[in-house]
Amino acid sequence: MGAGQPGDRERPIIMTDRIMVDPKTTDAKTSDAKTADSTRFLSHLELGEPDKTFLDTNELVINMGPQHPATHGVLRVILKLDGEQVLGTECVIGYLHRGVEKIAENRTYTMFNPYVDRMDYVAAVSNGLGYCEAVEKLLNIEAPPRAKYIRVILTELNRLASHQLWLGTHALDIGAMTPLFYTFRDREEILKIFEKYCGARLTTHAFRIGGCQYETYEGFEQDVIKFLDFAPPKIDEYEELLTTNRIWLERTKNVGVISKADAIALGVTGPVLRASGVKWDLRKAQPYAAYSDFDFEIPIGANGDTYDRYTVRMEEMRQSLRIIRQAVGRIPEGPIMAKVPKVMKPPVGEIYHSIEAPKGELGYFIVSDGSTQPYRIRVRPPSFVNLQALDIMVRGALVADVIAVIGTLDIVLGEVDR
Amino acid sequence: MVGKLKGQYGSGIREANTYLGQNYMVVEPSVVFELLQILRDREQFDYCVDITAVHYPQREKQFDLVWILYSFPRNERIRVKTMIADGESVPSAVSVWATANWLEREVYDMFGIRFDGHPDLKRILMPDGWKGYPLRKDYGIIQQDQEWVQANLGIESGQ
Amino acid sequence: MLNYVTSYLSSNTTPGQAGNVLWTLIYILIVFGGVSVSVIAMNWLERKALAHFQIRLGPMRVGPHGLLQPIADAIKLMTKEDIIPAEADKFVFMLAPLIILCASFAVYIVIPFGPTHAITDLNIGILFMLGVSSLSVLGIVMAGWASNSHYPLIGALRSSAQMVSYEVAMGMAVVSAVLMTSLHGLGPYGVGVGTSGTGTLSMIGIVQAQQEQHVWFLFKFFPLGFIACGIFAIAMVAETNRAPFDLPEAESELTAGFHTEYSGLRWSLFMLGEYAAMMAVSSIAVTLWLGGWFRPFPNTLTGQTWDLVFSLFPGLTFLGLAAIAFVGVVRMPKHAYFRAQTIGLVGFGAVLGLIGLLLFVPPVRDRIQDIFWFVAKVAGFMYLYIWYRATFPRYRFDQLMKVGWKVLLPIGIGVLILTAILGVVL
Amino acid sequence: MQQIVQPGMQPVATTFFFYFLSGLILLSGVFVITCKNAVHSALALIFGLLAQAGLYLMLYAPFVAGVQIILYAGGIMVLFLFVIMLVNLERSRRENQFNKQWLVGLLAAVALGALFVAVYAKGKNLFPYRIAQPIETSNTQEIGVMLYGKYMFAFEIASLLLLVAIIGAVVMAKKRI
Repeated sequence: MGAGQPGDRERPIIMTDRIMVDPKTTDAKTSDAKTADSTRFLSHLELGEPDKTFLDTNELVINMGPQHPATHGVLRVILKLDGEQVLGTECVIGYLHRGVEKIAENRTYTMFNPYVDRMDYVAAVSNGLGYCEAVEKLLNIEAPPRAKYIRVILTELNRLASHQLWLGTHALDIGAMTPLFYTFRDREEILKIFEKYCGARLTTHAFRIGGCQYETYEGFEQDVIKFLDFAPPKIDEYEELLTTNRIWLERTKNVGVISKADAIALGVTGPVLRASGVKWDLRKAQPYAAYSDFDFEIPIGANGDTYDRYTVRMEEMRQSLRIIRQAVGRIPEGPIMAKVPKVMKPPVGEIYHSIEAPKGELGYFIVSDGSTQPYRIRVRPPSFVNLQALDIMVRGALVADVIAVIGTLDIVLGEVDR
Repeated sequence: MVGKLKGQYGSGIREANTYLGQNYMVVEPSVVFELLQILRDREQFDYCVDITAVHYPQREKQFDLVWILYSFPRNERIRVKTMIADGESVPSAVSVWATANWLEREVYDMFGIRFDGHPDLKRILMPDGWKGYPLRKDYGIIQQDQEWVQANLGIESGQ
Repeated sequence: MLNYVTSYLSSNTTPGQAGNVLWTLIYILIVFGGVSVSVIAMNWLERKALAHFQIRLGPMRVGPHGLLQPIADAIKLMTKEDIIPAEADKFVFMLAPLIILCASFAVYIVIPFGPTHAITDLNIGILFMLGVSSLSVLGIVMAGWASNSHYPLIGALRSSAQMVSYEVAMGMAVVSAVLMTSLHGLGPYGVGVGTSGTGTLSMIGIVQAQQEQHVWFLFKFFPLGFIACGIFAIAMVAETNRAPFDLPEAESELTAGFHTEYSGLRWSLFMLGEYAAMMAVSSIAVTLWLGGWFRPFPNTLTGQTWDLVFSLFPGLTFLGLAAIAFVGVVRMPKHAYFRAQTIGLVGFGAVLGLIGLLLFVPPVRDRIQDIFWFVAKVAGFMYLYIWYRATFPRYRFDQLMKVGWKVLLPIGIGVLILTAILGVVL
Repeated sequence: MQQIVQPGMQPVATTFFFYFLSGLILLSGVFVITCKNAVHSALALIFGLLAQAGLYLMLYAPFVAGVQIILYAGGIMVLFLFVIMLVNLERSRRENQFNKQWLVGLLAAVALGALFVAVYAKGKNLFPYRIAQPIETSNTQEIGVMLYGKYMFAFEIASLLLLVAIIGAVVMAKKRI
């Protein structure tokens, strides 16, 4: 930070100590994967010298967040800028850290169940599904088919709700206000179904270990079918507003590109991975719940840019509706709860179970010591891992693209920080 | 696959087993880095799902370090486990999978396990100056770094 | 003295040209008050229209259908604590909103609401307008710099770069309109009549040229005038920093751009200036391309009957508004809680209806007609502003610059050259 | 008072406005050189330029006034401000603003003043008693006719020169073309 920093007349910028400027010459490796040479890809700002001209500009370090309208919560991104061009970023996270994993070690398996809803609070049902299935696996029991179908329906509805929230906020970040209200209007219908089913709208705690706590309410199927007829035209409406909008195309095409190789190396999952052209979805790859019974497509993108991620998610919303339509027509009769001991004492052992949450692979690694409390629960949060890709996606882009990319990664800080 | 690897490393792989349909192997810390690299390059485990640790304070080698790997071509998951003592460090897997960067930082943050060769090993979820590693078993659930809380938040207790 | 007062009324020129200081002052007050009131109305309308675009209701609580919301907001803003950051350059910080306000209000000096309804008619009217509106850049730059903070500075840099570049495209479009005043050719489609006019920069002169040539410049040399108007319409959105070109205020990127550090009254001055500028540039677009104060079809639908029909429009519009208000009264929930609101809406409707009836009185009708058509055309542009805001995502900065320099400017120059060629050839 | 119908602004309080604007120009000129903060200097200069535009208006030269506002106040000075804002003002603020050559400065000022007085005294007869009043309404047209008629060649050369300057600036600032 030399002299002549704009706006820096009186005092130095805080947090410059976190930036480590290493004048390492960047080798011009023309490999497709930026991560191939791992020493080049670091989370801290390891930056080469900017192109020198005699009208050289000074670099500007800007703190985006933790209180910033476009960081979707308390994410702080330190941007190193040359003009408006991003030279590098560093994410500072942990502002919302509540020690969920520590709490788990001090609660019984049943007591911990509601806590998982608080991680990815826009997709609470998915979190609950992953946790319940993981513990069921550890107990070596299986939920009855009726419970599995209810789980699939609610989880897919939740995926829809999560994607709608993503679309609204993402579009708002890019400057389109209207989709936000449209998506919230339609998300409301899903939340109404949740509320009718279990009394809660956001942190639903819909499932229990071994099945579901509640039988479906009267008219559940009708409500869902009503929603299935209601939603497709609304999704078309969002697409009408955005998909072919010239400004939207310019803002999203070739922005935040992440190649297939990079996406795999960075462990990115979910729509972000699929938009890079990897046809991988845990619901197909390792079907859980009742997903093997249903027929659906995995939408993939080609370029791995923001627009592809947008189209992938839009298509995923349609596929979710397709799954729900298949499921709701043939919910089997029968019990909704498996025979679960009153006091859960899973045998000593460990298990890793993951599901396809709206944001990517959500995994639970549970170690049991034979007592009623888990010895260790590790949550593999999709947002946390996906956020790591931010740096590689925005280097060389402009500040406005950083906003777009944060939006397109679809992070929820509750899950990143846990 | 395990047989092949066992032939190569012999005693390096202590155990290779399946529990509840999930494969895992327990290996010596000395061979773990090489093994991870081979798993990626030869066995196509191209996706590192997670890196985490479990603390067993009673044991001599206190920590179980766990790598969960997935192979897209084989559609198969495997867990690689190694046991290390407190203060011992393992080579970083960042050069194998870029995603290991933050995951290893989190393990360091929560357990205090150091990774050799990690580009930027520092706390990720906890504040930089925090003392103690919260996910160790000897760290109480309401325990906190009083000094840090006082200095940075200006309050006596965060609870 | 009385003669002095009434002499202007019987004249057929603007008070400024007539040198009538009293009437000039009255006009200044009327325009200033009128613009301020329209800003308040525009504020309400924008929130309401935007809300209905977005399936919301918008303000509903303060007054019937939130009619008093802008006033409540104004009171809130005026009584709010006025924060000046400790590190700010206080003098420049306080001066900046005033400069923006002055610049946007000064443009109204030359805007002709009617052949006699303008504060004055400057010989260089359009040049004056371009110059004065370019001064508001100064206010923005000052505001951004004086805040001594990063986001405002970036906002100010963006904004000034944006305004300076779009001014060029805007200038090209304006020049082609000015050129049309002196060109009497009819263009390939032969709209209007050919007269030999001399060119003028005066705003009233431009409108009169449209009258003489029997054509709105929008339709002159058919695609050319249309394209020039389009360029101006795009450039004016960028010039006033509105969506989709609202980068200086892009709240998702720069929180609030150059006025991030402002609060209370000073912030409201920025808003006042912004809306006044929006209306000013819309008025200029109307003057240059949409025939200013002329009613639609002044040349084809001529004769006493048509004059009468069109002169009834202002009154009918207000009666229509009153009818809408009364429909609102009928639809009000019948509950004691809403009594005050219902009465208020009845009163509002009654006032609108009375104004409507007043507008049917012949002397008022004849005087007000020009102003009505002018304002109606401006209102169309204002609606476009709201519509843009509800529909478009925001441009990125480099894309914005690309549109300005690589699309609008070349097209503008092309239109200018073609206009000149057509004018000479035809 | 009879009805005034002829076009053209009737001057109001000419003397007052002349001294007002001249005073403003002088005052802002003083501020330009005495302000420690370069941004303040630039702002003072802008006010000076605006006041000058006012003087042009009083001289029945509205076109020049408009161009003055657009080009100087709205264009060039904004660019000036741009540059000034981005440089570090700290150093210049700490530096001593005037160097110690008071005597030379004073002498130069007195000499210039004396020159003005001398020229005014000697050539009093050269100044017209009152300026010819150009017709305000056709002033702009006159300028256009002159630029594209009598002074066409000079005008084109000037524009060519500016074009060269623009290209030069682009070449110097741009890394890759």
